[in-house]
Amino acid sequence: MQSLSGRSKVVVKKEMTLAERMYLPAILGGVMITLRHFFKRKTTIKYPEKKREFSAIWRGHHVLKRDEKGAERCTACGLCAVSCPAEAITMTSGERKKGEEHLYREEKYAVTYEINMLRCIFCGLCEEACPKEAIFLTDRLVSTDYGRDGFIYGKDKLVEPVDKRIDVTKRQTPAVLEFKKHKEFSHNK
Amino acid sequence: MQATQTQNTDIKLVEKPEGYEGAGFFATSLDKVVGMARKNSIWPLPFATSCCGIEFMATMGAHYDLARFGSERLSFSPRQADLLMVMGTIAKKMGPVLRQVYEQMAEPRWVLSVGACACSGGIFDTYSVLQGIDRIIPVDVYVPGCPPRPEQIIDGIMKIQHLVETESLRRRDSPEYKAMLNKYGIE
Amino acid sequence: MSTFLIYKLALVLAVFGITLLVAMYSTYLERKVAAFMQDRVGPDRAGPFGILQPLADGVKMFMKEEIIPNVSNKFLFIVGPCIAMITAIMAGVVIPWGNTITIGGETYTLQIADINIGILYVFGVVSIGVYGIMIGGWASNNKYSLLGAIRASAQMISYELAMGLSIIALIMLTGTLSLREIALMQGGGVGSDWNMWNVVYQPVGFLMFIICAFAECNRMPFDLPESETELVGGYHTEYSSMKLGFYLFAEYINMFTSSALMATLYFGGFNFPFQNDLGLDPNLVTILGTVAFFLKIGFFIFFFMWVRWTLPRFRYDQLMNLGWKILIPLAIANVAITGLVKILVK
Amino acid sequence: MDSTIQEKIISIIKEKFEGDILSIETPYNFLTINLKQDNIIEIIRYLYNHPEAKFQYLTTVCGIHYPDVKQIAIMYQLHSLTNNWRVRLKIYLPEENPVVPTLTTVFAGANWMERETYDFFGVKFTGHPDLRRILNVEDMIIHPLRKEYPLEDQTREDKKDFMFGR
Amino acid sequence: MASTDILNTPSDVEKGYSTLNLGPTHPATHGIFQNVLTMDGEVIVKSEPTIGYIHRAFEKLAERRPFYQITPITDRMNYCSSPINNIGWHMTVEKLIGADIPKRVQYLRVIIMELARISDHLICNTVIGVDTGALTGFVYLFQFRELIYEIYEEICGARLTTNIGRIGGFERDFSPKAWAKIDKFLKEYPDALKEFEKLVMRNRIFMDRTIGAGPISAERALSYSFSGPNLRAAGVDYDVRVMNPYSSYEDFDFIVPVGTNGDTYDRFMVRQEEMWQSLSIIRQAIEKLPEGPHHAEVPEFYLPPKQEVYNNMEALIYHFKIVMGETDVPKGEVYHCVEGGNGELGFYLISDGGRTPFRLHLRRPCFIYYQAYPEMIQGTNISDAILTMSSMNVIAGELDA
Repeated sequence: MQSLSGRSKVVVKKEMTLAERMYLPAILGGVMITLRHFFKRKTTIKYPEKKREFSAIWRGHHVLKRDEKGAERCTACGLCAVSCPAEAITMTSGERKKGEEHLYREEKYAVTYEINMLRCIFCGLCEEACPKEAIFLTDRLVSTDYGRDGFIYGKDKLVEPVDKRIDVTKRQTPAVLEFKKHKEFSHNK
Repeated sequence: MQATQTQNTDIKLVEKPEGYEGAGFFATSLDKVVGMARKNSIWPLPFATSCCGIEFMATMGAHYDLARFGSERLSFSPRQADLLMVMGTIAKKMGPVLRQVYEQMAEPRWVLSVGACACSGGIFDTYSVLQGIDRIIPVDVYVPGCPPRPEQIIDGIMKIQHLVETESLRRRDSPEYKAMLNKYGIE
Repeated sequence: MSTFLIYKLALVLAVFGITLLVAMYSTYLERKVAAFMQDRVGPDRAGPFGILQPLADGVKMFMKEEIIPNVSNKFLFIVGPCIAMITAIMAGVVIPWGNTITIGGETYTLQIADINIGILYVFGVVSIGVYGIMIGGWASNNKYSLLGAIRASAQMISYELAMGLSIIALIMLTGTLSLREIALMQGGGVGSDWNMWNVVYQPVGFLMFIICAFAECNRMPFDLPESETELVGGYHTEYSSMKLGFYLFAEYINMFTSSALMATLYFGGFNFPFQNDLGLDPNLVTILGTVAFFLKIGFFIFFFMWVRWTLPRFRYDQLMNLGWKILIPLAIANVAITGLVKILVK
Repeated sequence: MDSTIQEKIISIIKEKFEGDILSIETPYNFLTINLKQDNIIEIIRYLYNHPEAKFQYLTTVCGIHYPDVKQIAIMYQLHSLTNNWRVRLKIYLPEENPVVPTLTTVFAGANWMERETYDFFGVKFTGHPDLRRILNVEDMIIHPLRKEYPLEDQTREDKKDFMFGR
Repeated sequence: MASTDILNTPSDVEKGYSTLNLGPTHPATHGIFQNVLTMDGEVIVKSEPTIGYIHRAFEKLAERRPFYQITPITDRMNYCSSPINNIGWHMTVEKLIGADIPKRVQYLRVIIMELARISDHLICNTVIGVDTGALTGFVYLFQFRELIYEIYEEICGARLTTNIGRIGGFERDFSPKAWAKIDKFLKEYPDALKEFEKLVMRNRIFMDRTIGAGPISAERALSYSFSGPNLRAAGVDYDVRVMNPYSSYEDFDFIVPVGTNGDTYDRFMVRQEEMWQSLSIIRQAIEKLPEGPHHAEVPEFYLPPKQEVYNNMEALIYHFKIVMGETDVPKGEVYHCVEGGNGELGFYLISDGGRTPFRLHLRRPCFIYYQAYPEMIQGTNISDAILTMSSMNVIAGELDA
C-alpha cells in the first residue's frame, strides 16, 4: 500500500546477526543490566513508615470549610450534588435560626451533608462547582474500613474541626488568594 | 523454631483432650503464631478487571513494593490464594465468575474490595454493573477511591493483615461463619 | 560398627535438615534477589529484614485448607507431590559434602553413600522426579495441569539426554562415575599440585550442563510446565496447602542439588585453591572445604535466580529445538572432540 | 474537507444510486448522506470498489434511536484512506422491527460493530454470521440503549431516587 | 479454572481436539475476556471470544450526564492513557460549540497526550515482557510511569483517572513543579528506555518468541478496521495525528513508524519507536510553547474564575448555569477522532440542544480490532496466543465500553 503520511519509516529489523543467534551475548548483556540494578539504590518508599510526597492539589478526602470565625461556609445550594457524576453527595438544607450566626455563615445551611465515599470517584467536580468556597478536596486519603456502613461520611467527618483547620490555600489560584486579602468584599467578611 | 513449634502444636490440636476446649485457654499461643505467620504470607489473587488493576500494578512496582508485606507471590489459581483482591468494575455478566472463583478458594480466605466500582458500583450506576460485590460474596475490607492510591491499597492490605492476625483458628468452623456464608448462598 | 551407624544416621539427618533449610531460605533469597534486581526491597516486615518470611509461608501452608477436587484421582493426586518431594531429597545422598574428618583415630567421610555410579544414581532419581509432576498434573483433571504435565515430561526427556551426553565427555576425562572421586581429582587447584577444576577442560560441557540443569529444575527460561501467564500454575494449578508447598519446595531442593552437582563436577567440589599450601590441620581443611563447597552452591543458586529474573521464557517448540537440534549435536561433538584430544595427548 | 470534494463524492454516489438519496447534509463540514435502506450494502460496496473514491476503511457503525419519529437510524462512517475523505451514511429503520442486510460481506470488521448495534438497539442484520448479544448477558430481554429503558440499576440501595429527581 | 466443554462438537472429539477455556480470569487476559479455544494438542484450531465482562454502558451513561460530567467517564475507557480520552472528548465538545482554542492550550494538550501515549505504550510493551516471563523490565519502566503519574498529579491532582482539562482548556496552568517534573522525566526516561531495549529487543529468546507470533496482513487489518500501532505494524502508516491533525499536531515533526507483517515483534517495535517519537514531540512542544491563557474564551462552558464567582453576580449566574448544565448547546452531529494509545479513538456526538448528549457513540479501537484475534491466533499455539493478546494491548475498559 502506498504511504499515507509521507513520513513513514520501517523500524523493524528481524534478521539476527551471528552473535544474536548464539543467545549468549544478549543473555550476558541482560544479566549485566540486572546485576547493575542489584547494587543500585532502591526506589521503594517504605509506605506506612515513610510517606511519599503528594501533590498539593491531590484530590483526596473532602473537607467542608469554615470561615475565619468558625462558621460553616456551606449554604446547601446543592451545586456539588448536581455536579457529581457519581451522585454520591446528598444533603438537606435548613433555615438558620436566630442565635446560630456563629455556626452558619449564610441564612441557609446544610442540616445533613453526606458523601458516600464508596461511590465517590474523587473527580474534583464538586470543588469546582462550589460557589461558596465551602467544599474542597484535600491531600488526605480516605481510610479503608471493614464494613460498608462507615463510608457514608456525614458532617462529623467532613466539616473541619474549629481548632484543627485544614489548609487548602495551595489549591486555590493566586488570583483567589489575592482576592481573599480584600476585606471590602462581602465574601471575605 | 517457630515452624517446628507449630507442627507440634498442630498435632496436639488434632488430638486435643476434652475439656480443654474454649477459645481463650488452649489455642491462644497457637492462634498467635499461626496468625503471625498467615499475616506475613498473604498470597493475593488479583481479580483485576479495570483501572484499579493498573494501580495494583503500581502497588507491585518498585515505588510501593507489595513484596514487603510478603504478598508478591501472586497466585492466579484460586486454590492457592489467601486473599481475593477484587479490583475494578464487576459487571453482572462477571458476577457468577467472581463467585465461582471465591468458592474455589481454599479456607481461610479473605476478600479485599478495591475501588469504588467493586465496593459499590461507583460512577457506574447502570443496568449492567453489579452495585457492589458484597451482594454476591462477603467482603472483609473496603478500599475507597477511584482508583485508590497504592497507599490506600497497602492500607487495605494492612487492615486485612490485622484481621488475619487476630482471627481465631476456629472461626472458619464456627456456625456463625457458616451462617454468614449461607446468607450469600455459598455452600 | 555402631559408631559408624550412628555417624551415618547423624549425617543423614544433617544433610536432610540442611537441604530443607537451604531450600527454605532459597525461597527467601529468591524473593530478595528478585526485589533487589528490580530496584525494590523485598520482604522486610516478617522479622528483621523479613528473615522469618519462609517460616511464615510454611506455617501458612500447613494451616491452609486441603482441597482435593472431586473430579481428580484422589490417590494419585496425593502421591504426585510426595514423589516430587522424596526424589528431590534422595538425590542429595551421593553428594560429597566434604573430605574426610578424623576424630579419635577414626576417619569419617562427609558423604552419605559413596556409590561408585553416583552420577547415574543422581540421574536415575531425578528422572523419577518428573513422574511426580506428571502424576500430579494428570490426576488434577484440569487441562492446564495436564498441559503443564505434558510439557514437563517432554522437556525432561529431551534435556536429560543432552545432560547425559554432556557428562559423558567429563567421564571420559575422569574415568569414574563416583562423585567423590571426581571431586578428589580436582584437588589442589592452584597451588602445589596443578589439578585444575574440570570446568577448564570442559567449558562447553559445563555450559550445556548448566543449561540442562535449568531445564531439569523447571527454572526460567525453561519454566514451561508452570509458566504462570500461560497455564495459570501449570501442573500445580489445582493444588493447595502443603501439597503445593511440596511441589514448590521440590523445585528449590532440585536447584540445590543441581548446584551441588555442578560444583562437584566442574568446580572442584569441596576443594579450594591453596588448600594444601596453608599448612592447616586436615580437619580444618575439610571444614573449610565444606564451607567453600557451600559457597559455590550458594553462587550457583544465586545464578539460577539471577538468570530467572533476567530472561524471557522459551516457547514449547523452541525449547525442543534447542534441546534436540542444538544441545544434543553439540554434546556429541563435545564427546568426539574430547575423545580425540585425549587420544592425541596420550 | 472542502466542498468540491464533497460534491465529488456526492456525484460519485449519484452516478449510480441517485434514487436512494434522501437528503444530504454537512453538519460541521462532515458529509452526511441520508439514504433509503434498500440498497445500502450495494452502495457501500460500490464506494469500496470505486476506482477513485476507494472507501475501503469502515470507521464505525452505530445505531441511533429517535423515539419521536419511532425510528432507529444506522450510521455507517467510511473513510477513504488514500484520499483521506470521510463520509457518513445514514439509513432509517422502523422502531418495531428494524432489519437490514449485514455489512460483513464487505468489511470483516463490521461483524462486532453490528453485533453491538444488535445488542443495544435490536437491529437485525440479515446474513450476519453470528448475530448474538455481545456486551450484555445472553438472557437479557431489553435492548438497553433504546431511549425508553432506564439507565440505572434498579437494585441499588445506597441512592434514593427522590434525591436525584427520578 | 473450570474448563467448559460447550464447544466440543462430536466431530471435534473424533479428531482428538480438546477445549480449553482461556479466561475470563486467566492471568494473561489483563482484565477480562474469555476465549474458548479448540485445541489440537497445544495448537489452536479455532477460538471463540466472549467479551462484555465489564460492560459499563458508557454510551447510555453519557446520555444522562451533562457534557462536563462525561469527562470522568471517558477516563475509565482506556485507563492506561486516560488524558487522551479526556482531551479527545473536550475537543469534540469544542468542535460542537465552535470554540477557538489558544495555541498554548493546544501545545499543552500535545504534551499531555504524548505523555499519556508513552505511558500507554510503556505498559503494553513491558507487559509483553511479563507474559514471556521477564518481569524485571516491567518493574524498571514502571518507575517511569510513576514519574508520569507525578506529572499528572501536579497538573490535575490525580494519578490514573485524571479528569484532566476542561471544555475549553485546562483547569489551571502548569505549575513550576509540573514543569520541573516533566524536565526530569525527559532527562531520565531515554536512558531507561534504552536499557529496556538492551534487555529484550535483540535477545534471541524474545525475538524467537515474538517474530511470527500472531501476524496479520495489511489487507486483513484494514478489513478489520484496525488502527493505531497495530495497523502500523502491518505496514499501513495511518496515523490520525498526520492525516487529520488536531490540536496543532501539524506543527510538529515526527515520523510514523511502521512494521512489515504485523506480528508481535512488529507491534512491539512500532510502539517502542513511537515512544521515542513522543519524546521528541514533547521536546518540540516545550520549545515552541507560546505564552498565553490556559483556556479559551468560552464563557458558556468554561467556569468563570473563582474570585469572580465569589463576588460578582453575573459570574455567579454563569457559574450556576454551567454547573446545572443549562447553557445553550448547538444542535448538530459531530465526529472527532484522536490518535489514542490504541488507534483512532472517535467520538460521534449528536446533540439535540439539551443538557446532555442525545447520543454519544464511542469508536473504541480495542473493540474493533479485538475481533480479529481468533483469526490471528488460528494455527499458533497457546503461548503465541497469549503474546498476541498482550501485544495487541486490548484494554478491557475500552473494549467493553
